[in-house]
Amino acid sequence: MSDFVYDLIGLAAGVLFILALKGLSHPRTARRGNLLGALGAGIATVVVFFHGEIENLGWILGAIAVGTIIGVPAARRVQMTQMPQLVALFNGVGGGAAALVAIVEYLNLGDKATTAVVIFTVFTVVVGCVSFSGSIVTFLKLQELMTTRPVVFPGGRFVIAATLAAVLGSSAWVVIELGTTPLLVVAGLSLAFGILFVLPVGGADVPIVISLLNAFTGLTVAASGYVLNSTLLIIAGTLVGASGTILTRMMAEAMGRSLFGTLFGAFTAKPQDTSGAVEDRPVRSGSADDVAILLNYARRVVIVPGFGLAVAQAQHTVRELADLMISKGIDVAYGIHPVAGRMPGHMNVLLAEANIPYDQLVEMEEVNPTFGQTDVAIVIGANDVVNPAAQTSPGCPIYGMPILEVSNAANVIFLKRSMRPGFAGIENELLYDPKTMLLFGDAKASLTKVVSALKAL
Amino acid sequence: MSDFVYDLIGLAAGVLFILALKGLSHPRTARRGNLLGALGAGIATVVVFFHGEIENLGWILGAIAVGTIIGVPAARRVQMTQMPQLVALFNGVGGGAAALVAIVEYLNLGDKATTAVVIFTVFTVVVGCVSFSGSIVTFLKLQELMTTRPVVFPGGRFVIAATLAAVLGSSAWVVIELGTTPLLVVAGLSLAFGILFVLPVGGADVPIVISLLNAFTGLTVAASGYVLNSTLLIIAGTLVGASGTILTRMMAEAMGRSLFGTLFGAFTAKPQDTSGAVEDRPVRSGSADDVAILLNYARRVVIVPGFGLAVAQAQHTVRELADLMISKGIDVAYGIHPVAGRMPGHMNVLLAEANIPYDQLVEMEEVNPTFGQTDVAIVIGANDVVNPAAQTSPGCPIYGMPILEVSNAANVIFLKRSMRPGFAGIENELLYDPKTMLLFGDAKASLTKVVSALKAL
Amino acid sequence: MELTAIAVISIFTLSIFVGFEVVSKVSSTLHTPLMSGANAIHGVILVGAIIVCSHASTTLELSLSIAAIILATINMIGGFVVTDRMLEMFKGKKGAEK
Amino acid sequence: MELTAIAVISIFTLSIFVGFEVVSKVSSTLHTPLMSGANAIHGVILVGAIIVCSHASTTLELSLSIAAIILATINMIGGFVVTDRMLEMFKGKKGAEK
Amino acid sequence: MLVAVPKEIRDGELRVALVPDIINKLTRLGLDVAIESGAGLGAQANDDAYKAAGAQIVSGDVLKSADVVLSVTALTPAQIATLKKGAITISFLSIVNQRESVEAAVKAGVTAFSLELVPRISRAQSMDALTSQALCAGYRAALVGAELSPRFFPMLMTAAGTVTPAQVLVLGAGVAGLQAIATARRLGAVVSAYDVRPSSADEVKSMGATFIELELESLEGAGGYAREMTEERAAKQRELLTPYIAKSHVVITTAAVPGRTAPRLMTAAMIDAMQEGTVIVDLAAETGGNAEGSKPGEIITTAKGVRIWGGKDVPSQLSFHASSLYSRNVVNLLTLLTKPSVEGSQLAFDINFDDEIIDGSAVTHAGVDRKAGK
Amino acid sequence: MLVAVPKEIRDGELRVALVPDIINKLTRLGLDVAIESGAGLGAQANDDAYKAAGAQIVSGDVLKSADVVLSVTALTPAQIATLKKGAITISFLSIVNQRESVEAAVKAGVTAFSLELVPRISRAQSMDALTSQALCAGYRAALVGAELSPRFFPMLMTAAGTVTPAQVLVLGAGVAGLQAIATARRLGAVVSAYDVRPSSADEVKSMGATFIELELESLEGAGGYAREMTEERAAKQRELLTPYIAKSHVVITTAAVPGRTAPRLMTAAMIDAMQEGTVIVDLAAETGGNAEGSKPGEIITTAKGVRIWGGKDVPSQLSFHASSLYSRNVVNLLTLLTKPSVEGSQLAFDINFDDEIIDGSAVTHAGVDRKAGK
Ligand SMILES: NC(=O)c1ccc[n+]([C@@H]2O[C@H](COP(=O)([O-])OP(=O)(O)OC[C@H]3O[C@@H](n4cnc5c(N)ncnc54)[C@H](OP(=O)(O)O)[C@@H]3O)[C@@H](O)[C@H]2O)c1
Ligand SMILES: NC(=O)c1ccc[n+]([C@@H]2O[C@H](COP(=O)([O-])OP(=O)(O)OC[C@H]3O[C@@H](n4cnc5c(N)ncnc54)[C@H](OP(=O)(O)O)[C@@H]3O)[C@@H](O)[C@H]2O)c1
Ligand SMILES: NC(=O)c1ccc[n+]([C@@H]2O[C@H](COP(=O)([O-])OP(=O)(O)OC[C@H]3O[C@@H](n4cnc5c(N)ncnc54)[C@H](O)[C@@H]3O)[C@@H](O)[C@H]2O)c1
Ligand SMILES: NC(=O)c1ccc[n+]([C@@H]2O[C@H](COP(=O)([O-])OP(=O)(O)OC[C@H]3O[C@@H](n4cnc5c(N)ncnc54)[C@H](O)[C@@H]3O)[C@@H](O)[C@H]2O)c1
Repeated sequence: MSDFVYDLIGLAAGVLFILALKGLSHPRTARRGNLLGALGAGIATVVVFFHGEIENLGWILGAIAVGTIIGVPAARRVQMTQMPQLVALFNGVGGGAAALVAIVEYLNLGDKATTAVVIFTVFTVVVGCVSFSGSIVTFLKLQELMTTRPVVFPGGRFVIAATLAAVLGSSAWVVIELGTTPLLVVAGLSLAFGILFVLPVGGADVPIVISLLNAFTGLTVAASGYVLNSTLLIIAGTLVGASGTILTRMMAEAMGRSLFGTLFGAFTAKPQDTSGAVEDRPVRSGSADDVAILLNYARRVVIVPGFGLAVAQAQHTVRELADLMISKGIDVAYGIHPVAGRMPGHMNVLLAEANIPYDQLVEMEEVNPTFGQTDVAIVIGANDVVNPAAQTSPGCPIYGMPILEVSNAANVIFLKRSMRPGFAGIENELLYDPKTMLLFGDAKASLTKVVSALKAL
Repeated sequence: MSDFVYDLIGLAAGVLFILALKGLSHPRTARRGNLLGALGAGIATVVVFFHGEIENLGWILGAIAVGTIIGVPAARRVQMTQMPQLVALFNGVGGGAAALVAIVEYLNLGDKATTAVVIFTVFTVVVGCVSFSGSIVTFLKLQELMTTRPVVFPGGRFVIAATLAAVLGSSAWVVIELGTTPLLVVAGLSLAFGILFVLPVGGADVPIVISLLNAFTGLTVAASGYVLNSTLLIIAGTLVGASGTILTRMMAEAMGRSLFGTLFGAFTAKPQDTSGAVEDRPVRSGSADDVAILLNYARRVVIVPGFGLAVAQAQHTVRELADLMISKGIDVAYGIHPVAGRMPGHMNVLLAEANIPYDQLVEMEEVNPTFGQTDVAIVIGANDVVNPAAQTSPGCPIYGMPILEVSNAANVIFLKRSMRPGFAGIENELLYDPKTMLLFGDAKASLTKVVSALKAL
Repeated sequence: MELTAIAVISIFTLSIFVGFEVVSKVSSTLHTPLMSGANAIHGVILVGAIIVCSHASTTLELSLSIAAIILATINMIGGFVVTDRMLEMFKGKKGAEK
Repeated sequence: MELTAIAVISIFTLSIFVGFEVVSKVSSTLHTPLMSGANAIHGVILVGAIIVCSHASTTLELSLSIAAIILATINMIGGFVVTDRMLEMFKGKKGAEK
Repeated sequence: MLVAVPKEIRDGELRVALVPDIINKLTRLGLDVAIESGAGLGAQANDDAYKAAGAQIVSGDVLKSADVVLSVTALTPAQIATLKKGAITISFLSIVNQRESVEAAVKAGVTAFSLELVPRISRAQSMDALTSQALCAGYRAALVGAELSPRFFPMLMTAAGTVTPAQVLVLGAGVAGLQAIATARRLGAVVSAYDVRPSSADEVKSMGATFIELELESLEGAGGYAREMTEERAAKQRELLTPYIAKSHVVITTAAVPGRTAPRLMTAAMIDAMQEGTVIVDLAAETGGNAEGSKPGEIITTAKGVRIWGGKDVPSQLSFHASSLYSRNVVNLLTLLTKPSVEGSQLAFDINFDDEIIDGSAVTHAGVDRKAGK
Repeated sequence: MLVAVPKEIRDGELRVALVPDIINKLTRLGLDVAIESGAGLGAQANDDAYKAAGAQIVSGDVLKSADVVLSVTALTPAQIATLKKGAITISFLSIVNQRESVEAAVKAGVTAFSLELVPRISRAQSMDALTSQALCAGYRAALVGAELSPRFFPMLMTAAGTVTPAQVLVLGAGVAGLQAIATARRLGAVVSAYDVRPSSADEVKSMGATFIELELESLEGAGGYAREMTEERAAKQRELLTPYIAKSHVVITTAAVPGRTAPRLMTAAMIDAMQEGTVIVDLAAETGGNAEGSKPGEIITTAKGVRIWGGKDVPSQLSFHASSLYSRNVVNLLTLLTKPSVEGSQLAFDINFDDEIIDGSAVTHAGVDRKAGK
């Protein structure tokens, strides 16, 4: 195969990667996007065997087989909740691979060693190693094999700064001296730096760091591409680097975290104040986008309005949301609790004002048996009327009151402003349930956002 | 200046062009985008003088001065309504310039003439010439220096097909024979083809053709870039080619025209059925996006509801629109005509249902004097109550009835389903007014689209 | 230094993607200004015209390339100016928040 | 053929734009799958690993590059598989019209 | 020129033909206004308010010296006899049922305008008192229905069970019917409606109610009014409506055909088939009644426990706003009769029969019954 | 076990303590139901309907053999005297104003439950008849206001001028007040409201009305009820409310403090300062009246033309739904008194005073006045 054809096929794989990322940005095309990416990677891998001399073929195929045997079952068997740490691990080994490739290439370099090539090689080694060790630490954190809280030790920030300086210094040494030993020193120091970099990062920030390390790994691949003169690797690596950077920023924004704080947490070396500080128990809070996606892919949604809907005067907005869902073919009902609100029939008055057809309003007794077939119950400014304490906590003020059993739905979304309780003044366990997602904010504002997000899907 | 630095600056100019297009896609950044583009073009032009030997400097600077003297005043003085034809003209001269550059380069080619280079050169000449002559014809059409209707003559399609064949044949001849004469033949035939291509295109399709020719010119520039070994030209040309293609498709969609029909109109050579066929007089119909932009940049908007709003039961949607505008700082009022609808107080009942605050409803006598300070009057499913015939046509059934004088507003938007008249059954001249824009469709559906579009801005 | 074929193709391909992506969602009111702006951008053919002119040896070449420069200049400068005028309506905008 | 510096830079720059643009608007539910997909893509370092392995002369080089291949394969194949699993929730979607 | 407003003498009439806050429109035209003392009491307008607005208060007869007399109900023949020759009267005046008044006006040489005859053209809408008073009546009808019903109109889901919404049926969806629909819907009832005019389906839907489609030909006459129907069609219509009536909790009827007795939409048998506690609000009771057995001004309870409320002077029950709207209608018509006064000149009336509105609404003029034989 | 429902004997009481369609809930529990003939007539439930629902119809005395007696108003001492010892009565029963009945129940060894005393806890909401009846009263109050007002409630812009919306003021925003707000707003009025409880501001706003903020301390007592206020504070409150009252077209008052006479919110002077044609709807008329001069069951017109409607038996005016809601409250309470019946065993009552609701609402038991001294 001529160089040109080979490069052309590489470019085609690059295009597939572009299409993959494009596809992955949209729920409807995400799966196809991923498959396109896999196709690109497959083509790129196969074609390399038909280009130029391939020695050690057996070793190569064997190694690929080993990698497959390790990677596929891990990916297949992992539980939903453990996926993030697996992604971290995969990212780490990718970084490690890039570093190894660079080291081997370096050993092999000989007279091709222009300064630029050496710089790129060292860059790959440094970043690849940081990504490797950093990812391993995030993996350990997420898997709870070590503490999830930020690990901070006295003088930590000086140690980190010193390590970074050592990494840079030894890198310069490699560029100037061109020796194997210096390179191994660089690798070791980088590994250490990766660990130190991630240790002070606390719980909620970990995914952001994974995303960042992912972008880093992308850049190492691009750098390898330069060294190996491969357009494909340049394009693929840069793509991942760029999109990963944007993604990291978006993730930080979506979680309401400061990217700067996350990154330089290591240097400021003070424990981040995590959301855990506000509430003792963790709750799962989501964005309007998350809510919209859940709704978009639901077949049946039950809306549970309460006093908060009335306070926010969000009746028109809730109708808008319901209409939108209905137009998407989703089965929508309102589950009306007899004492929702502060007046008998409060919800009726409210919803009638928005001209919501009477036949969409379903009484408690009728709606309760249907929660089992409901994908999403969206509780808007209600609290007591869905509080399981009414069934489980004898002695509490609402004990014995029948409730809307939203916890039987596959997902529960709460729209409220805070963790404050409702009229009866008692905590609602359902807020802490793993299948509950909270969208904080005034019900009207939140609903408006959800409507926009749902329209955009 | 080294080649590398020169190329790097060229790349920077290319990046500025990317940013320019990006900026131009959004109202808020459009102006800045255009300025970035101008900056990029400026840098690219200046830097060329510092790279390599420049002969004929006087001629070059003189020619630039002449071009500036012609171009700037033309662009400055043109009236708003004539801008499209000016764009067509500018595009045409750009295509012409590319063709001339290619011809000169061809004359100069000597031994550099690889087949690839020759092919690209001929491509540039062909497409540049087509773009030039085609653009001139569209200019003439738009300026009404010739008929705006499709020009079709018997056997026309065979003439066009024959010309195209001749262009292709003579191009092959150039590639094989490498002579100046064949190239001039190609140029001549291409000019003829450009004319023939555009002649059968009718009124509404002309802007689409301009956009297409614009994309073509972009591609010639990219081809010149290859011939001249200029990354900048490749990037800039390809960008314009790609974005121009997308834009052409979007324009065709927005106007509800078939791109295919427009392009191959020349070959099918049957007169396109233009919108003029449906109504004798032209009306300006817009899209929800257009309406949204008008609203977004308005300071004061008056909503005029009528019977159609009630029929569409769009009261909640209109409130949504008003709330959105208010949240954007726009001053919004509802102008209520005493006999709008079919029952006294019909609009009140309707708007109260959507909980529209009473103080936003303004009586006719009060709102009429304010239309002079109103940027947009949006008439939703009303007709008779804004029909100027009530003041101007003695003898018509509504003569003498006071009306809402929306024609005093800077822009009037009508949301209705068709050109059909209202209760009184008489035509409304205002629909044909140049400052009126029509958004056809059920009022509720249209309003929903406008709300989405306005949110997206 | 000459660009290799694969480099040209890569740049071309990537530019197509960039071109597609950056304008993928434009409201129809901006169609004309965007077209006009893009039109002005391809006026950089002026750079090519200058290059060929600076190497023009015969009178024919010189006159053709001078014509090319004039046309390209009109395209470029006129294009940016007219685009700017079209965009005047977006000037007085109040900071539409969000 | 070697790529020239300007070609590399151009490709790099354009790729950055493409990378930025394609993911510029992603809903937060897709953040993790997108990250995971991108992560799998950088598994193409496998190609690099294969190349260096095929030229490996010393045992050290060979063993390092074999390790690189294994790691890269895990990254690539595992990455795509896990991404696909994450996206299962979008499988049963009814054609959300529009 | 003197505009006089006598006290309404019909029993139960609480409206007044001119409310204080519109008097300035007349005085600005150069007219003098005289109000009979106490004329506005039924409509929350006492003499002081009139005085403050620039009218003079007259105890006793205001008619003698009047050039224009404004009233709600037609003047009696006795009142007309006291008028100056050439005087103008503006009021409701039925050329069918109030023949004596018409004849008295002919005899007295009075120009009598009837607001009932104002043509239904766009320009005349501001003078259309039938419409403005029907608006009041329609609103009242829905309120009366809600008031008399032993049920809630809205749906309410409460701890003591769910209250299902009332089913309200409106027959005749003209001005009054549409307003009744609007009001019942506002209260939360489920409303459906029927009318014979073809355009009314859209109008009913535009109020958010359900239109009942019967497979019957539609009947539209001149000016947007209905035509009278044959007895055969009437019977068919009743038959088809019976199931809808039977399941309703409140039925509001407003059907009318100008100049005729009201169509009989519900027979006693249909009413007997209704549920106990159902309420019928018959706005047409005064012109014969849409429901069999309705009596104006009375609530009849049938043996089966259905209550039939017969409307009488319904707009009077909203005396304040009914008077206010009526006054504006009257003043607008009066303004049409005046020549735009040239600077300094004395105001004059100009009864120009080329004007469609004047031609249509003038019943008598200069001793001629202009509508004779219509 | 026999559950008996006597005919209500208080004048004007149209409700019935048990409607036909809930009887199956009792029979399913294993109870027999006896209805005095004609007991349901005021609420659209005739004997046939009861029979069809599985009750037996008794002409004359049903009390003698009854184990449980359900009624709306408290039984008279004479009625109680005829009861079996150990019988249960469930009804409204004021331990302040109906001492004779309480004493008779003590004497007769009857267990008397008062629905007025059901505690306001979440679990008891389905038995809370005060709430369900207040709901009916609040709805009626707004309708009465609309009916009596000579004005439109909604705003209407018409060819005959613009009708401005009515200003409605609601004083006391409890259950009845909130429902009155909702109903008046539905009709299109501009509604504002005031209450002494601090949480009511949010509640009023949640109905879309304006809450009037007065610079006064708030008064919240137990169970969400208001506390009584000092005369000084009452005077201050009246003074601050005066301007709001003066500009209102309809004032609806619902203020109450449990077990006390209703607070006086408006004095005669304040009422005289109101506009002519204004309507006051006083739901508290039976317990002394929020407005000075209101008389239960009467419409008083003041010299200044203000009409004061004094509520009497207001829920009775919505007899169908009021009875239906009341029945459910009563049945829910009764169900609470029964032991879940084990398969085959005879149903038994289980009056367990450990239950907060039973303890709170049982007035007498086994010859003891459990609320003596409260
Ligand atoms: N229906 C009746 O007749 C009646 C009468 C009196 C009492 N009650 C009692 O009232 C309760 C009714 O239950 P419910 O579930 O309707 O209400 P709830 O339990 O009082 O809960 C309302 C929730 O809405 C949230 N909220 C308030 N304003 C909001 C806003 N603007 N946007 C978003 N969320 C807002 C509050 O949380 P945040 O503060 O965190 O936002 C609160 O947790 C029951 O306990 C019932 O017994 C009922
Ligand atoms: N207020 C009263 O008391 C009363 C009573 C009787 C008659 N009128 C008369 O009614 C007229 C009222 O004027 P108006 O301006 O309100 O109404 P109009 O003149 O009848 O115009 C209504 C317009 O709405 C459009 N339309 C209908 N359905 C629509 C839908 N679903 N979506 C969008 N547009 C829709 C129609 O155009 P398309 O068909 O093209 O969509 C029509 O041109 C006056 O002539 C008045 O005299 C009034
Ligand atoms: N253009 C204008 O200026 C103007 C002004 C006011 C009203 N109008 C139109 O005139 C129409 C009628 O007005 P109105 O309310 O004064 O009419 P109306 O009082 O004479 O009659 C009331 C309604 O009863 C209906 N009706 C008659 N016979 C019936 C039957 N057998 N069964 C069922 N319905 C029957 C009529 O169609 C009418 O809608 C209005 O709906 C309106 O559209 C026009
Ligand atoms: N949790 C429950 O189960 C439950 C059930 C029903 C009602 N409630 C609560 O109890 C509250 C009161 O209920 P209610 O309507 O039966 O009360 P009520 O009938 O005793 O009183 C009516 C209203 O008058 C108000 N009021 C008293 N004195 C006043 C004064 N001087 N000025 C103005 N207002 C005055 C009270 O605050 C109350 O809101 C309700 O608002 C509700 O929130 C709770």
